[in-house]
Amino acid sequence: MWMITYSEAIREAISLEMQRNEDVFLIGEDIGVYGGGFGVTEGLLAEFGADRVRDTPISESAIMGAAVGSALTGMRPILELQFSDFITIAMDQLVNQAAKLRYMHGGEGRVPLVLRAASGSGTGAAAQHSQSLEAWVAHIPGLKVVQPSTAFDAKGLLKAAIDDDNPVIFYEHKLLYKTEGEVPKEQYSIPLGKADIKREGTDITIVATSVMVQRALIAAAKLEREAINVEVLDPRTLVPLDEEAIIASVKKTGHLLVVHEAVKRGGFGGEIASIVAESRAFHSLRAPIKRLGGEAVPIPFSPELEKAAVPQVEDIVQSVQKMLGVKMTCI
Amino acid sequence: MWMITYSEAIREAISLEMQRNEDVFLIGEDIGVYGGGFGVTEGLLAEFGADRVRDTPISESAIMGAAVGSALTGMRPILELQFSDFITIAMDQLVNQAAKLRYMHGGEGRVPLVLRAASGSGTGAAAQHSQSLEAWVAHIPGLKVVQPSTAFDAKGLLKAAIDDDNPVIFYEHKLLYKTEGEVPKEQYSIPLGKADIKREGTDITIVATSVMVQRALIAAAKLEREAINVEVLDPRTLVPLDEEAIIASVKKTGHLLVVHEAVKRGGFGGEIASIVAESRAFHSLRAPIKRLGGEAVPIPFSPELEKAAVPQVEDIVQSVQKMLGVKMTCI
Amino acid sequence: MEILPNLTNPELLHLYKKMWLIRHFDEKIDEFFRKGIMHGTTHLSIGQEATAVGACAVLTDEDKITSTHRGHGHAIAKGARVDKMMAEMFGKSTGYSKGKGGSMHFSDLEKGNLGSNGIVGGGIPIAVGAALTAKMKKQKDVTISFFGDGATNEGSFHEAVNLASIWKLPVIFFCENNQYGMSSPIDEMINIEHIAERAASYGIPGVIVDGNNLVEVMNATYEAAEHVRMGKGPILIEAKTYRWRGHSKSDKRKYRSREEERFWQTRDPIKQYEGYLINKGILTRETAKKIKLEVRQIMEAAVEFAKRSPKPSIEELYTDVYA
Amino acid sequence: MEILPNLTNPELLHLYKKMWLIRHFDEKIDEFFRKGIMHGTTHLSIGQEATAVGACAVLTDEDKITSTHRGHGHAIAKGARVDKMMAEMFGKSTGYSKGKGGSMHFSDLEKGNLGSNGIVGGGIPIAVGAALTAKMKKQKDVTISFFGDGATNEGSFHEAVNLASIWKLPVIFFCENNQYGMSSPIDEMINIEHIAERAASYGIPGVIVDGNNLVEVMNATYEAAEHVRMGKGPILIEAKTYRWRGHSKSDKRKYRSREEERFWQTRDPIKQYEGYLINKGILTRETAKKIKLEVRQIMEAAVEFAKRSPKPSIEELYTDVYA
Ligand SMILES: Cc1ncc(C[n+]2csc(CCOP(=O)(O)OP(=O)(O)O)c2C)c(N)n1
Ligand SMILES: Cc1ncc(C[n+]2csc(CCOP(=O)(O)OP(=O)(O)O)c2C)c(N)n1
Ligand SMILES: [Mg+2]
Ligand SMILES: [Mg+2]
Repeated sequence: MWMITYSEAIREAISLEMQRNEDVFLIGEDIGVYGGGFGVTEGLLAEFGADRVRDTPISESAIMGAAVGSALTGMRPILELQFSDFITIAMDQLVNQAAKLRYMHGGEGRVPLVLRAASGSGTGAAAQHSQSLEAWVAHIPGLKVVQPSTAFDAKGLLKAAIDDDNPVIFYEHKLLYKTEGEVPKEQYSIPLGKADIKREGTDITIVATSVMVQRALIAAAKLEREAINVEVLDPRTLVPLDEEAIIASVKKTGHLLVVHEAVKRGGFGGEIASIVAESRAFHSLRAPIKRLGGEAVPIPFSPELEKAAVPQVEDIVQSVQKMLGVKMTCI
Repeated sequence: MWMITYSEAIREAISLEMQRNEDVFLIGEDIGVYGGGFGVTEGLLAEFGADRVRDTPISESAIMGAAVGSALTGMRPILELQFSDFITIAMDQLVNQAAKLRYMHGGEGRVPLVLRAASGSGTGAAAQHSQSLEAWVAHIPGLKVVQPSTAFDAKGLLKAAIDDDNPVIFYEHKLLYKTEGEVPKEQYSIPLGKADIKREGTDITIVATSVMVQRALIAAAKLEREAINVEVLDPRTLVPLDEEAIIASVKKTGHLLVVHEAVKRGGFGGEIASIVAESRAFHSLRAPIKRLGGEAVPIPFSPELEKAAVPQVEDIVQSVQKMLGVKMTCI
Repeated sequence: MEILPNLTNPELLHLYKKMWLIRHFDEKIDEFFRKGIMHGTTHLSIGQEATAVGACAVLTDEDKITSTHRGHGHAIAKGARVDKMMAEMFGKSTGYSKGKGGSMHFSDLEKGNLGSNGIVGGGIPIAVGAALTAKMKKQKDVTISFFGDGATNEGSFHEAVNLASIWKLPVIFFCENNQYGMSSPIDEMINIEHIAERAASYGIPGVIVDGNNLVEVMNATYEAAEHVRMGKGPILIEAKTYRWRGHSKSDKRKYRSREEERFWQTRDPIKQYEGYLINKGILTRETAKKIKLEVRQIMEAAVEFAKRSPKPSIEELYTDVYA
Repeated sequence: MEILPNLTNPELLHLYKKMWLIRHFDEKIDEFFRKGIMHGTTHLSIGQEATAVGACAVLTDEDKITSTHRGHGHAIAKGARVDKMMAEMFGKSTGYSKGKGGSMHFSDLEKGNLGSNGIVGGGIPIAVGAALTAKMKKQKDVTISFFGDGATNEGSFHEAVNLASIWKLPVIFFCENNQYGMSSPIDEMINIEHIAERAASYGIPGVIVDGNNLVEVMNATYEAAEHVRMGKGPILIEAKTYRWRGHSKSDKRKYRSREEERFWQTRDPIKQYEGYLINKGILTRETAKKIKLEVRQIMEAAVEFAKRSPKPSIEELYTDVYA
């Protein structure tokens, strides 16, 4: 174990995997000498050479397609999108090709690729560089979707994503890159589809993803002072989703708050809330479910507006207070 | 009033609007002499000429962008995507440009364009030509999303979409093109954001979209024989969404079934279900909410599998029966 | 014209047979759609047999192709079994995709067919990826990416060819210029005379061939394959040809004249190759007849196989989504 | 070299002033980022002033441009007010986008600037759309689409240029080839010598100019504008230039040598134009000094304005999403 950043944890998972497996290689814009948009791949060119760390032209559609084609023929590409917003240019290859090839071909072929993408707001990058679009890909059968919230999870989940024989979208959050955590030095795998209770509690379940896990934990610490006992559940992967863990937690606490940064309208929080509203946990709910998500606006530049556009610690605290103030009445 | 098809209703709305407003024009692949992928624009080239009915190369990204640029500078383009699946190639222009320009520019500029797209399964077109991806665009602030289920709605909503000063995605369903309905001969507008109760009922609310409205109505007629009184609510537009109408209906009936063709996981049904679960109608719910949506698989070719992949009338009937069999117990 | 690849006479006859297999396969499909007994839609390559067969003639099973919505011919040329194809067209569990793919979606990895594609231009970057594998794994295989004239206006074409060029990948970009997209004449959709001219944007050779002349196609592809295998980077081949039928099942062909269609039918690629073989003394009218008969029998058997095959079970809906 | 557009001496001096405005604006921005008092990121066009100013010199306010992530220079060249720009950079309500856009997002429709763009290649199809409006409304305006060398590998470039070409739209595709994408040298990202060669794919003229020579840029753009206004279709101009600073605020510039940077600094576009004006007797050293002083004062005032301006109110979060 050592203390390293989220960014370093990702680099470690890649590096160890590339040492182990010749088929794994990197492809993307400015991932070589520049070290990637956020410095994650720094040093990997020196370690593995230009054949396995492939700087590409600015051609998201072709590099996504090249990843698909190489994966289909025996390689295991890891593609970096500097900003997850650029997935808009790669959507055909990702959604119509990578996600569907195996099914359309009746089970022939597999597409083991990882698409790493930096997502989220908070850096003043504005509307075209700050989106959280994980709901799009989570909607597409054939894709898997990962959103690590800690350095430890990032390393273990990335290992699992690389090992997976399917296209996996691995969302990294810009604000998490520099956060530190205890991480084993050796390679390890965290299975996709297993939620993690980041904090146990009895009064309310907060299902939070990515950077919102950290905010929920801070909120939980504050709420503890008011003797409110919050459980923070991090699904870690949206597809596959650990529905059982979510339902069990809500059955225990009787309250559900879902928090994500993505725009609330049409966000994946709707899926999580609905799964609970459809489940046996429905009868355990002691108040309406609540979702906190991004406002229905593009991410603005001004730091004040940018903050106001997505949930902050204070929003979580207030939502919990409100929810627990409301008592369920039987009709 | 006359009986015309959904497809004719769309053509009429376009034709009348093009007669009235010189700024309205059509752009898309094979919309001229071919009459469009599904024959909707047949005859419009003859009526308006090649300057206003613009056949394009197979370049979805450029034609989407050309629509954005022309809209920004004073035109009102209507763009046809032969299959809504091809939106994958136009996502940057739609999502990063059209949807956000006005906001990013602090309110300067407007992008009045309509993107017409044929969506849905049922014609054996398989995985890359049968998707229902409306949840993607409904997630994006700055876009509006329309899903007409009848000829009457199609004409009136398209008029409103053309008049709207924002980018509007207008989803047409392939299986509806040939369905007939009573439609006024003159031009009329149905405001975006007003749901329509397609059938009044007291026992359960079915919120259904697009072709599922028709299936829900058939299911409702069957259920009537069992003295189950179904309300079928068609939101008609996902953005803006008539939340009030949905909540009011569920408050009245105490049961909510949401039905759409799109894959259930991450579909817009999650939004609708969550809005209810978060609302004051929560307390009126007498059973868990239920969503019916597409299975988490790409749309297969085989007609039997294709049918099994998305909700059918019988699925709706059975879901309603099950839901009403369950009585709510107070905890 | 001399034949460049070192093919035996039986091999040359086999190409002739493949052309007929393609022709008859698509004629059968046409018949079934007309009769209304086939689901979905389809794109026939009748009249374009020389491009698929000629190009694939120089490939081994290790070499790869990516195909298009108009892909039956490519599949047959690359060695697919027509019975499994026919079964797929009928949505049967014995089909290449167990009935899940249909006309536009099947692959045959054993034979090197990475799959047809319903997205115009969608296969091009995938072919580049396959060629990247060959380069990284130091394999000798080449990949041919087939696509239409219309596809060259997609961004994916541009990005993919450029990428292959700078990385000198062993891929042949094979444009079947059949003069039209769906209804759009290519000469109104580009402002240059030949698609092959676009090679200039990527610093690669652009070659124009008569796409209805199998020998010409084969020779050009042979030379291209030699070139790309040597690590000299990709090549763009433009083969001029014509589809005899409509774009898909429901096309009234208003965008072109019947005269034009008749003209192209006088340039039948099968007849031309037949004439060539007869001239060279490789084929007799007798053998030609026998081959055609054999093809008809194969096709009847394929149809029988397809019709008798079971439908996929409903459980199949859920399999193959993930590996 | 003779100047083709019919500009008066004061107009020529105004161009000189604009170059300094761009230089100083971006130097200020650089300073603020270094000091850590500016949010977000930015892309400076120091060293590239001649392309923006030279190209826009031949446009009127009716003519349009689309710009890029590296767009401050284009905006100033097209007539933007630096105080409103500076306010935008500080995220203030008096900025071009009320503080909602920042460095990469503002437009100035009155002056014909349709906006900068954070998506590489994103503005190119939009420019084509603007040119389509001009054609359909029979207006005389032209649109210049600015983009970098890296952007020419995006599919949007290919699709947009082709579309403009077949429709003969009044648009000038203006590539500022500053030799690098973010870190990628263009000569490793394409397999041809000049980006202008790509014009061949679309049947349009491709022109190469010294992007550090304002007069050359202006003349080429002038001729291009004449050409496209006459309905002869688009033109691709490639201007060779260099960005002096890093790609964005946090670039260590490991991908290029300090010698290379120094070489390009000897080719300072402002100095070159200054020399030209002095040679022609249009500018004296004295006036030059005065102009530079004036520019400094304008910039100080702009910074003052920006700093004193109020932040947007939180309610502004919700406005402008829909028209
Ligand atoms: C991205 C995309 N856009 C549009 C279509 C609809 N479409 C299918 S085939 C076709 C024409 C293709 O023309 P070409 O590439 O020349 O191939 P051909 O059909 O002539 O063989 C079109 C427009 C599609 N399938 N995919
Ligand atoms: C679609 C897209 N891909 C990648 C990026 C990240 N990015 C921003 S600028 C840039 C380099 C652009 O190079 P070029 O077009 O030459 O313009 P320059 O920066 O040199 O002015 C990259 C890769 C982006 N903003 N958009
Ligand atoms: Mg064609
Ligand atoms: Mg550059």
